[in-house]
Amino acid sequence: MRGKGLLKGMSLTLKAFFSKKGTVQYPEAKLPMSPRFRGGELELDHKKCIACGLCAMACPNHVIELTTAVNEDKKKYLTSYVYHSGLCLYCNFCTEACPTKAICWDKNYENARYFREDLDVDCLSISQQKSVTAAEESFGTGKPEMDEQEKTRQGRAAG
Amino acid sequence: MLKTETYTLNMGPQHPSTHGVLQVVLELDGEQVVEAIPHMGYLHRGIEKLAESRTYVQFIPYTDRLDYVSSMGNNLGYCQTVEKLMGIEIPERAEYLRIIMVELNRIASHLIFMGSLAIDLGASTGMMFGFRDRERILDLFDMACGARMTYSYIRFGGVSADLPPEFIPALQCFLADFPAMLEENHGLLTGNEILYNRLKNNAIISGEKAMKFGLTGPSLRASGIDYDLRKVEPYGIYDRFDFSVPLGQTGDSWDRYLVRMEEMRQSASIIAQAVEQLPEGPVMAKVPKVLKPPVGDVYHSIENPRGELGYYIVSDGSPKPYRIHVRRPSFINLQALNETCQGLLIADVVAVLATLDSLMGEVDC
Amino acid sequence: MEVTTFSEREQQENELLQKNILVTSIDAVLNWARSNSLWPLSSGLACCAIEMMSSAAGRFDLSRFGYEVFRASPRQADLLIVAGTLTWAMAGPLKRLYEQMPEPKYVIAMGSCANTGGPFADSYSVVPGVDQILPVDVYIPGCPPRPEALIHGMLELKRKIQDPNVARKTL
Amino acid sequence: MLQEFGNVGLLLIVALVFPLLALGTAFLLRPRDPGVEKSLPYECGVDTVGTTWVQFRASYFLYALVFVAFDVETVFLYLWAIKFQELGTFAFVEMFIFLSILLVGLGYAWKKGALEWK
Amino acid sequence: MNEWAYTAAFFIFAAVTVASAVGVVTKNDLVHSSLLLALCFVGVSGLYVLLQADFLAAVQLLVYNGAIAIVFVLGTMLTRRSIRHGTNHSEADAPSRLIGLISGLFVAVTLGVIATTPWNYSSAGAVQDTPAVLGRLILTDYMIAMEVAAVLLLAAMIGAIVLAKGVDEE
Amino acid sequence: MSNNNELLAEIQAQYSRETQIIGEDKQQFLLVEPEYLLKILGILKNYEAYQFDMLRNLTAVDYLEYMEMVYHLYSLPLRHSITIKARCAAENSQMPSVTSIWPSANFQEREVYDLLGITFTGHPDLRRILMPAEFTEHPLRKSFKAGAGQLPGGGGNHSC
Amino acid sequence: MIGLAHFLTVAAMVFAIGLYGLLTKRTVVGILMSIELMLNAVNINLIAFSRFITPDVLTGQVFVIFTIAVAAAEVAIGLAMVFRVYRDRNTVHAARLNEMRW
Amino acid sequence: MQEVTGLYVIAEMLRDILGHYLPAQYVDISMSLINIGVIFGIISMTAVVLVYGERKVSAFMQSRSGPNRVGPYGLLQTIADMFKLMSKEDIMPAGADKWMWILAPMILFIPAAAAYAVFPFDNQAVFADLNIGIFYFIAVSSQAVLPFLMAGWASNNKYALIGGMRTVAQMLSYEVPMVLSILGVVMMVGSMRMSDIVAAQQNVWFIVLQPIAFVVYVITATAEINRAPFDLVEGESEIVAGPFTEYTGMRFALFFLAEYANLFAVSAIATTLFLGGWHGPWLPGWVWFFLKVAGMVFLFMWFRWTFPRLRIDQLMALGWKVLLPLALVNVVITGVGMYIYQLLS
Ligand code: SF4
Ligand code: SF4
Ligand code: SF4
Repeated sequence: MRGKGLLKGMSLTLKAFFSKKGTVQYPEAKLPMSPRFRGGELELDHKKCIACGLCAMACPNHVIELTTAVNEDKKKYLTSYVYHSGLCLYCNFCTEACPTKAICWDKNYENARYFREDLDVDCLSISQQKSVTAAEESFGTGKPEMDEQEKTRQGRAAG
Repeated sequence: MLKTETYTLNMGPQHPSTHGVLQVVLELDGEQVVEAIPHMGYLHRGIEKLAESRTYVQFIPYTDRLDYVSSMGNNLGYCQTVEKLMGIEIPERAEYLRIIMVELNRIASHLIFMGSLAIDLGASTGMMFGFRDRERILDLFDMACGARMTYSYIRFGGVSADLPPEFIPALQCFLADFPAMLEENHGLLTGNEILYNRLKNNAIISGEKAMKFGLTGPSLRASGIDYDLRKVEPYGIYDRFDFSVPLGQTGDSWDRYLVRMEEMRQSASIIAQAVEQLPEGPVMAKVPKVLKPPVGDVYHSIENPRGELGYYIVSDGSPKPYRIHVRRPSFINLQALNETCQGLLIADVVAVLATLDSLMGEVDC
Repeated sequence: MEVTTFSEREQQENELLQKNILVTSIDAVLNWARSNSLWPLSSGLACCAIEMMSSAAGRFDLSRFGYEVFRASPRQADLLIVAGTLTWAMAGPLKRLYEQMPEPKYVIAMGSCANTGGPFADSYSVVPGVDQILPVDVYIPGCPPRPEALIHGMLELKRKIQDPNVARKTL
Repeated sequence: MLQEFGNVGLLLIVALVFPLLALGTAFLLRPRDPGVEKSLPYECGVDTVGTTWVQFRASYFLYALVFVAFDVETVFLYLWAIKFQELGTFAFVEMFIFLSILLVGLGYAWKKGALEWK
Repeated sequence: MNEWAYTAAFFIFAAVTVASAVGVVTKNDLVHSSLLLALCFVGVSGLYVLLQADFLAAVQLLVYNGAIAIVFVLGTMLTRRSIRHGTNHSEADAPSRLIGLISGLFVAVTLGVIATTPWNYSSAGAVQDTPAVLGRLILTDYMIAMEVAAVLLLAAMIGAIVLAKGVDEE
Repeated sequence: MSNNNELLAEIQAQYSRETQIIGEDKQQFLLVEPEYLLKILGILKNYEAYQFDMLRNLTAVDYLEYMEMVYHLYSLPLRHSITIKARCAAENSQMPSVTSIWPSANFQEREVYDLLGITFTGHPDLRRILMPAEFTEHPLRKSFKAGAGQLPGGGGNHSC
Repeated sequence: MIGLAHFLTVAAMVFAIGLYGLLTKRTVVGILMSIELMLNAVNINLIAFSRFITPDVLTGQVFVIFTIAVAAAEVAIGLAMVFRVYRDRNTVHAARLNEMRW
Repeated sequence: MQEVTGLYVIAEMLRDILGHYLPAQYVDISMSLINIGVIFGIISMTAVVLVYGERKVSAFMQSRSGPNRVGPYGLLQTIADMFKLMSKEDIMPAGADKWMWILAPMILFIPAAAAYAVFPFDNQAVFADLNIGIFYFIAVSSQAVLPFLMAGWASNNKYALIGGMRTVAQMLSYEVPMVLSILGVVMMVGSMRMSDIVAAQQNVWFIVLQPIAFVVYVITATAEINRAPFDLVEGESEIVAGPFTEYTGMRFALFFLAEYANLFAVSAIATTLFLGGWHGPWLPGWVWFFLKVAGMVFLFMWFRWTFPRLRIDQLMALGWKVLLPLALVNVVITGVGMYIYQLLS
């Protein structure tokens, strides 16, 4: 019969009307990111990094800019490590290439910025800052708490 | 009838129904199409040129961005081509994982097709249903490789990482739900008389014409020509699976729609078989860190959701490809647009565009 | 190319507004209205557009914020989401679309391509960042950004509309 | 009767004023920033080709012609409808003649293809 | 009060009617002319209401504005080429001035006649339920006329179709 | 593969004047002289034994000294494939168009013309397809070196 | 007090305007419009007379209904002719139609 | 109980109160001004409520949650949209036919609002209970075609023009079957007065006696107000936004407002003609009326969010070749049925 399909469709939409909605109420409720999630920002652990530059080499798009220097012990160390998030393909090649797993993805995808310059992230200073605060916290003499956002902002400004 | 002036109407580059930045210059007589000339290039990103300054591995993420709704297929085609060039054998498990991923991606891609067809014909709920179901697949991908659209999952010699343990149960859950989802979509769209009347006997592309336009993929098969690379030149391990290739009869828009809807079901069955047979083992072959394929050139193609995706790679022995050419099915399929649309109404152009299912990322490369 | 940045524009307006309390409170209402009713232009350029559509679809549902009214005509749109790779060929049309939108209008650059040219930054045909041709209000990194990231970007834009000061460089 | 139409008239006046008020408010609130490119007709971001006042095909017109005839006939039908019960058989038969004339017209238009969209 | 409103309404509608009628014949653009024609019909319909012919007022709106005016607008849009101005010229030469003069004279003479004729007004009140009365009239006294009108409309429709469409069978 | 090589050998034997086989064992192609290209391809399409009714892929490569056209053919009825190559000069490159044999070559030849600058004689509608019409260069040529993000050739402001 | 004379005056004016248009217009559509104006003037007269002279009979209104029917028929035919003529002028009879004050 | 809550009673009370303060001749006019105020209140409210409702309905049907951030449950969403539209810049496209372009949205609004005059919201609560009631509605609603055509023509935009032309074709074609489907009801009542029509449904709703007419009416009404599946006029994927393509801000909002006012109007007419108007047990009449209207509105929304769009030729074929004969058949059946009924009784 003609029109049966129309009624079928209407019954389906009506069913959907009354069924439970699958919407994630985003800003309040967040989906858990999968462990392999890549899409946030590169997080560098400067203590682990051996400044080998493999990450920058693996990157298809020159996203990672790092400069190194050699210290007294003839060991290379990072002098700057800038991650241009605006250029990144989020392909994961850099983290795969890193021999010491010094870089990984943070799980925060809320990275909207107001300025283009802010897209360049100075991972090194963020990392250093973090270890400083961590150290201070462990001594229990932490400065008034800086919220996470503020921290990253400072890191960016430094970049 | 009164001879009226024809006039030119631009559809695109920004137009809700051109699926991106395609510009179709319509020559219209009233609402009837006299000529529909596609103008491309609004998304020409020069990927083929960029390839020449990337290493072989570094090019993988770029293939993601060609046909961006079926990136797995693009990865697969490229990696298989390079593997063919270098003669790399890949582990069993990786082969299976590749099949699972590619077929999942085929379903996701066809869901987008369904959704965009629906919204082009004014049924936005169809699109929402399509996207809703697609999310399930994207979650699986997210789980496996951490990205929703640009996976770079398939690599030379295998896949980038083995599945996380929770993947297979989630996949099985999806496979169990999928028939019901598909049924719902069929109920909303396929049974709908309006949709049927819009598509049936509309924009007929006969088999002969389809060959003339160089169509491949579902659009070709809707015209009744049995050309599915998974069957005729089984790459990977497709010969181990039992599936049928849906064919259309008349080659009208309705057939193009149905063929894709049916392909989803077939893909689901392939995945189910693959999951069943999935062996244990490594997922990556031993591949040198710096890839230097031997001098030579190779062409290899796979069946992507939109048709035959081919890679032609010329190597000069250096770590960077000398030239990569991608045979993009969407691009070649677009040749059918003009002739098919002639004599139809504006509303049909939208339907033809949707059922040819060209994707601008791939067309313009 | 002359590009007045958002902040400059806003600054001038603000100075004018400070003179009159009534006007400011009207303005507050209007800003509230604008920020809660961002109708995007339905123009997608590439891959990111698919994620843009995903964010309008059931799971992430832009409509919760009232942002789902994708208008096909720039005349009724408030927000241009540049979702995808902007090529030089498309730059002209996109610029015109932006021009054709009525004031006040906003631009979100979604994804690496729109931010800086992204993967194709060194290609011969790609505009290295939308800010080369349009004033961008919010940049959303990602390739493509997750739908939540887009929503977050739009909420950031909302914040910026309601209080332009948040988008001033504090140096 | 006039009283009621007077009310309707008042309503119409308000209906005329309402959009004016709305537009007036909008006039006070809205920003202005005219530009040449801004006022170009929209055609998906590119230039319009040719004139926008194009000549259309006849199909639209034929429907309108058929419509005119039908529209007038409905006037008669309504007059008939309200008196139909009172006037009995005579009106009944009469109207069937009228309706059949209408149907002949429809049938002719149908056969001639005036109802085909081309 | 009511009297006053009635007078005001009359002058408004009369002004609308006459002014738009003038517009119809003086406008240069056919599309504008036909739109003004529609406005004129609205004015006339208002006059009908004042004359207590409510059903006719609605008919006027429905048929003239809803159909005839649209056919005019559509017709002008469909047939004329894209030149927007000068599609509805009147000849601005001596004869046309003469015609204008004659028309003016016509009005003057009519006015004189109207003013001097002793009208014998009926004092009966206007019919309240016009549709019912009209319905009875056309179904009894004017039955033949109605059927003839139906045939006429049929003929017009057929004629219109043949004229506008039949040509492609040649 | 071996099957393929036999086919190549067979064709080459038949048309030894017009064609030659190049490449290693595993990668053998039929190189056709440009002036005989249409003839050979026509034969490949129409002859009972070949029936290459499908032009899978068509592209070109810039080898600096010469340009090489590559045709990947496939036969639906016989399910076999073959690769044909043809070479022309790097400057003022010209090739006969195969659109008369496979109409589906239309866009692909336009693409090659656009990106590599090979002119196809006999092509019905040889216009740029991906790059704007005002563009003067051919990006996929090895000699093309564009500044990043800048479209040379005045392409920046084109509309339509 | 608005009386019959007022309505008749309006009708006369509209009629005169229609007459002027009829005689001066050069396009067929313009002429048709003028005719419509005149018909409307007549209708006003009919109803006005009916209202003021025989308010209880409504014969005038019945006539108006028929006038409207006739007007509709006339417009349909007239515009169809215009259409036809326009087509023909586009192809063959341009010169002759110019004479016809098209 | 019904006596106390009926709108008529409220109106009488108001009238009494006014009578204390005003001379007699002003009472009437101030009452009608109050009524007008109420009607415009309803129009603006319907726009606000219906837009919100539409967004919620669409969201729910697409398994989303819909607006829920702006104000409680997102109720202020439409208000925000309205303010925003008010404060948008106004752009007139170059080469537009200025006056036509400006007037089109305003003119469109008038018939939309004027139709509200004859809705019987409750027992004796009709703003103007004209004896040509339903015919007045038909006449007024037929005026909506011209503004669309004007907007399309004046915009100097091809999408708009195509949209305008489509409107004409569509609205004209569906007007005839709509009018004929209403005819069946008028035949049964023998009057066009709205209150008579409602009164005649005291015992049995006309949807029972006139099912064909109801179906035809619903379909044609959907087409008349340009809603999916008949939204070819604004078919976004084809012609962008049809006649509104070039309209910004408040002008666009007026189109929007008229659209939703019309949606309410056709639902109210359906309620009056087929669903027994304000008749209903327990609740006050006007509550029933609004409930039924809401039901009809939901039906129209339901259509919109389920069906794909028709193509123009199919649309015309459906109107002329299916609905029109169907409506005529309905008239004949009604006539014969009533005739037989009369003979029998
Ligand atoms: S994710 Fe890819 S593009 Fe981004 S920094 Fe790492 S390697 Fe480079
Ligand atoms: S690869 Fe790892 S260790 Fe080496 S420089 Fe990069 S981050 Fe540091
Ligand atoms: S940013 Fe990435 S995902 Fe987005 S358009 Fe560019 S390449 Fe595609």
